[in-house]
Amino acid sequence: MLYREALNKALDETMAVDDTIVVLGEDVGRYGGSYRVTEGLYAKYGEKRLIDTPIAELSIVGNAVGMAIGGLRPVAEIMTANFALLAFDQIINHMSKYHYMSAGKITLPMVVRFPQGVSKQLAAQHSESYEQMLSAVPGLKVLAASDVNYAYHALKHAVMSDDPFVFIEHELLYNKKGEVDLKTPLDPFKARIVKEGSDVTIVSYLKMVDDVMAAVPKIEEALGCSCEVVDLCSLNPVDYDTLKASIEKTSRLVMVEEEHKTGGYGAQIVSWAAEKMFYTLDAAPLRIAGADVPIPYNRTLELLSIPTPDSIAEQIIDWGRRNDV
Amino acid sequence: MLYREALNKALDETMAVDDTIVVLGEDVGRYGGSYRVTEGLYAKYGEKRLIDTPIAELSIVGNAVGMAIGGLRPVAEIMTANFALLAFDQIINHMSKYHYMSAGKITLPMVVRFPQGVSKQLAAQHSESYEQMLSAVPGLKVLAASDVNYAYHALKHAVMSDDPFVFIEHELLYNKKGEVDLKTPLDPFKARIVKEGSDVTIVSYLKMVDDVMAAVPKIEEALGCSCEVVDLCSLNPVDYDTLKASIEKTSRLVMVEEEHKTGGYGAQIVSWAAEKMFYTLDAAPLRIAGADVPIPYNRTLELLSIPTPDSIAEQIIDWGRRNDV
Amino acid sequence: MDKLLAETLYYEMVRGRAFEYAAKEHYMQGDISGFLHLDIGQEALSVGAMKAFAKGDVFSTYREHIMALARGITPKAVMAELFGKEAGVSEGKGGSMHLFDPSHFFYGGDAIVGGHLPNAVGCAYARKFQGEEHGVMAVFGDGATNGGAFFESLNIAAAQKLPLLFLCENNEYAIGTKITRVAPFEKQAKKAEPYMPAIEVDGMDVVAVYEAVSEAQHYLEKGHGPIFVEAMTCRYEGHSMSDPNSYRSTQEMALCKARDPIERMKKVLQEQYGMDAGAIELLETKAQNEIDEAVSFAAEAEEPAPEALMAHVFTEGGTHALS
Amino acid sequence: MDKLLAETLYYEMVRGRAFEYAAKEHYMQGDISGFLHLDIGQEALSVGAMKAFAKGDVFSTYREHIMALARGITPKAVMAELFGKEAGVSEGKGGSMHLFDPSHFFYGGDAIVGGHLPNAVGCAYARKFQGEEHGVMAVFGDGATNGGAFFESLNIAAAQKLPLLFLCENNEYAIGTKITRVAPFEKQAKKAEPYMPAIEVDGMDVVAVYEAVSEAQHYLEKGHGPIFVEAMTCRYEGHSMSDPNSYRSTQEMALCKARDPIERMKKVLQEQYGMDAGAIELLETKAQNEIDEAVSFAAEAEEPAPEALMAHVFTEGGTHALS
Ligand SMILES: Cc1ncc(C[n+]2csc(CCOP(=O)(O)OP(=O)(O)O)c2C)c(N)n1
Ligand SMILES: Cc1ncc(C[n+]2csc(CCOP(=O)(O)OP(=O)(O)O)c2C)c(N)n1
Ligand SMILES: [Mg+2]
Ligand SMILES: [Mg+2]
Repeated sequence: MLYREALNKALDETMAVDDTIVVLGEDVGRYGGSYRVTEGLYAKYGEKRLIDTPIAELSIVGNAVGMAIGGLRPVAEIMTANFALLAFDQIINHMSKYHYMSAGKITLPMVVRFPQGVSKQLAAQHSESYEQMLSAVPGLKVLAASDVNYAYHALKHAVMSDDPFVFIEHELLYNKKGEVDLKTPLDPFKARIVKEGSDVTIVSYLKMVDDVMAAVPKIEEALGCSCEVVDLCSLNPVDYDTLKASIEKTSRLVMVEEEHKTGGYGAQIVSWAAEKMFYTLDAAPLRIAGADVPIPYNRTLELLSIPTPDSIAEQIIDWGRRNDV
Repeated sequence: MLYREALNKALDETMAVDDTIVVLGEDVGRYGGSYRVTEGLYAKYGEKRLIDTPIAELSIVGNAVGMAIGGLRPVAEIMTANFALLAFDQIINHMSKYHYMSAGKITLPMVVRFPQGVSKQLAAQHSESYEQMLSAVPGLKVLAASDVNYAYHALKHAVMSDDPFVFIEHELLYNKKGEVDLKTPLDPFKARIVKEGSDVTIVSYLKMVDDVMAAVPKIEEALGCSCEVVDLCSLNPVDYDTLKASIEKTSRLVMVEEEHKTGGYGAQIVSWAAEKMFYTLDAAPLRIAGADVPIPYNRTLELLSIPTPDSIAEQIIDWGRRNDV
Repeated sequence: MDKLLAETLYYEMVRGRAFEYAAKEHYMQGDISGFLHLDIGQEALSVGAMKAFAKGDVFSTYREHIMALARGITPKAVMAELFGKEAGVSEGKGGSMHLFDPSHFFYGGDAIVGGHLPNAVGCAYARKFQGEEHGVMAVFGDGATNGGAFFESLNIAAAQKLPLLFLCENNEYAIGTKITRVAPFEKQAKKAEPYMPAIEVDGMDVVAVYEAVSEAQHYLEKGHGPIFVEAMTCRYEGHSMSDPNSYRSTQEMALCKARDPIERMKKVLQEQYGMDAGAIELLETKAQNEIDEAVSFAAEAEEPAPEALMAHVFTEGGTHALS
Repeated sequence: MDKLLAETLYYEMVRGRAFEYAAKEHYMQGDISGFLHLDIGQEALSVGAMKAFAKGDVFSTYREHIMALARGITPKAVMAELFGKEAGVSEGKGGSMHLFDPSHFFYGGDAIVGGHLPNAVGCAYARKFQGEEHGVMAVFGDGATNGGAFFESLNIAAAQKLPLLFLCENNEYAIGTKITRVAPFEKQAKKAEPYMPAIEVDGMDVVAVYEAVSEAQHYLEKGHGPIFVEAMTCRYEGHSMSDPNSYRSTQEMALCKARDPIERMKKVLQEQYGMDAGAIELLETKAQNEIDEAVSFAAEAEEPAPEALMAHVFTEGGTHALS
């Protein structure tokens, strides 16, 4: 099954059993979604439940908040992360705060989903990542789906939860293949050990997990070490227990993310480790992230602006050599 | 002079010599600004240069971008940080990117100013801090004014610069008193050593600088140590040289910020230190920040949600005892 | 309008004003803090609209105390909220600007100008979806009619024919900025013209407001889509307790107060419903007593426990079981 | 309209279409990537508007290649940009969606739907401030007329009487969503009614567009404030290269193509200006040659150096000296 099909299946299965679930967004209905995540659902559930909205992101999220207040369970799609900026007032001032400000009287069972990240030459206004901003907002749960099985289970959880979720996808993952394990329940807030290892903990999420995995053989060979690769999965709350256990085993931490390095999400993880695991760490942690520039259109420059399997391997090998890994 | 008067003076002096400088925002003109920062300027420069806008933050920043394209030097005021969320599309997708996307053909000499932070019982939709989000955006320079002299010089610099600036003020600082030193030039990108010390580097910015200073005597007495207090001043770019020199001297780092801890700005500083100064640090760094909750109205809860001089002292003393400071 | 209703409208206005004066007093005494926006002068609008729209859902702004009361939330629960107490309608977490009570179909209490309008649109969608006919009312000021959220809401409500009443409280000012300085005309209903019908009403006349909003609700119930009501009104105080109100002349204020909604309705009670001064005074005393009790209650009520800080960030458990 | 102008309009349309077909071809060959939005079918609008508004500033969208050309930016500079080359108008950093050239008063090239409208308003403010009379034109699609940025811009431009021409390219679709499904009416000029006069024009007729935009610019020059022009048009291709265009029937497409702006203008040249087939063909060949040269140029041009990555985040120095 493809990643986008897993997302589709999660929506379909939840919508089938709970008819208060509605999906709204630009081209999510008749068109089937610009990345085809909602394909087929319009035919099945009709236009009352698959709502094609105008290009008005503030309203997409704002309406979803109101629908949730009114007793529905909305799933809002924003076509691309950059456009979510138009809805930041609704996401941050409303969606994340109404439950708290009303002392629990208002409950917002809702999800805002969007793809983000550098795809291929979509340039600065279509290539960004905002998990660092949204994970810093109390009152939101933020999940990032790096693989097919997680995408299915985590989206289902988010849709079924009574809390407001931000569900982050990546433009380059929609056609990723994988299995969905229907039998094994999955806790969406638990980090995933993608590969076990004993010498270095490499933490990542979303698309970078694959890039890290692609880099690992080279790293292990060059450094003669064994890498443990952890996919955070839930960006807020963070499964610090799993991170702690891994770092206790390896004593070394590398954080890899696609975002611009300054102020990027990984700073939170590295600073947590510095604060809480300082005496366990045997080496300075390493943060690999995107350059502090808007994403350029030209392909060569674009690839220079974000981590790639090659640059990840190179930086970790260099760091490993300098830090006796 | 009061902090707000220093800001006023900076605007007044630059406007007097460059008549392409315009100020726009809600109630900035006739009313004189809701925190009186623009008081008197309307009478002096008229309604063409002191523009009272409708309540439309997206347009306030978006219009400023267009004014800058058209050859003016706009200074946009957003009444409170939370409302800036409505302008995040313009700040991030436009203001920060046009210079880069146009390969330098478009230049945006502009400033967006706003007060932020917890004041007194303004509740969740009027009490937040967004430096962590905005400092993570390449293409923006982000300054945070903690004192009167800096406020004056830094705002003047920002207004005179050809780059886009975010200039952050704090609601509780407007009536702070201080001297403006007109003779000594000030580099707004240089961190300020507020107090020299030898054993612990306490890094902070904006209003927390004062709270840290209020806590220091208690800390020094309890731990028998000497604290160096650094005010970052420029949140992006960061003056890492000054931080490095201080940490090399003290070997210990404490970061204090008002924002929610998860994903807060200070994570960037602590993670930088972990990455670059790991072998210099003698103790696990400490991050003191706000609770991960929307800001509650009730005063007791509100004060529990952010660092205070007492809680800063308490946490640093506790940390110091556990870490042999 | 029957006498009971007329009396109720009067009573609610008087009680509302008494509430506001009490809040003002206790703000000055330091019992209440933050931004306090008083509704004095605008009682006809708040009361008339709420009473007429009793069956539907309401989304409002930070200037909502009197609406919350007229909606049925007790003065005790509202005053305790202003005092930041646990017995407050939002348990002291929201304060003056964030009164919420779904049991009275009252959803704020939003302090982002225009921010609640998309929420009201979404709720109207939900009501239409559920076949619920009473619809939703969104209350907002003239200042909100310049923001993107307002316009998007007009357009979406019209495109989807949602049962949504847009109630514009046009008091001509957004803090210190007169509406005509930032919008090209005085009456903001003009902005709704392309999308829906509008009713204009004197916002200082509680009977007129009641009737206009009732008429608008009937329109919603017929399923024709949204409707706009604009009421010209006037706030007597500054924008909030921190606004010196220096941008309006004494003359302007006097003209405004000459239209006082309470005095006007008092006359109606006397002249049209034959109530004597004693009967009216009885109502006034009752209202004042209710507010006095609310203040005592609020003053004596408990502070929230420190543990309240971490409560309500999320729901307990948080996961909804699929049937 | 004199013959030279008529010929120019025809030439620009033909050259524009040739450019778009070349871009399409090279997208399929992998020389161009990202989102590529073709303007085929809409040439009359892009060319007519740009030629008529030659003296003012223009803010446009991601579907702007032909506008950039009609504005005077060379096909080489535009094609090289699409190829991501250093010789591109944005040095390969912007790509198809971000063509900027202040020396031609052309500012994008914005890929946030409606995002450039507040920028155009600000620029119009600057022009009025400077006493510059030609004004500013903002070009946007029907889809942009549902977003907050659009409405705020109408209101502000009207309140401040700014010299701003709102040019709505109504091709009836925003990607796959027909405008009438998300707005309550078909013609979006209706949204501007409360704020400014509007001119409706056939967007498939280059002469009509030219005349309407000229008339609108004269209006701006008189200082009356903003004006709205709506042109009904039709794009022949999918929204971008990744859109299969499956939401429009063959019949709908045929009706649309029957109004082809180039064929129509060819007829005008022949019938009204007496040009013969040979002369017209000469223009066409010249246009095609220009595009072929642009492609060769773009293909052979240099990639930006890796150092370009870090350039232009900020200005050099960045500080403006006060006089
Ligand atoms: C988005 C946003 N911008 C600015 C403010 C600050 N502010 C609070 S109330 C107000 C004026 C609102 O005027 P209006 O809508 O007419 O309502 P009124 O206060 O007159 O009832 C402003 C500017 C805000 N709360 N939200
Ligand atoms: C704010 C925002 N939301 C969504 C998109 C994705 N998107 C790009 S173009 C488009 C359709 C725009 O339609 P219209 O304005 O009619 O212009 P057209 O493409 O028809 O020329 C959409 C939804 C975007 N770029 N920006
Ligand atoms: Mg008002
Ligand atoms: Mg369109």
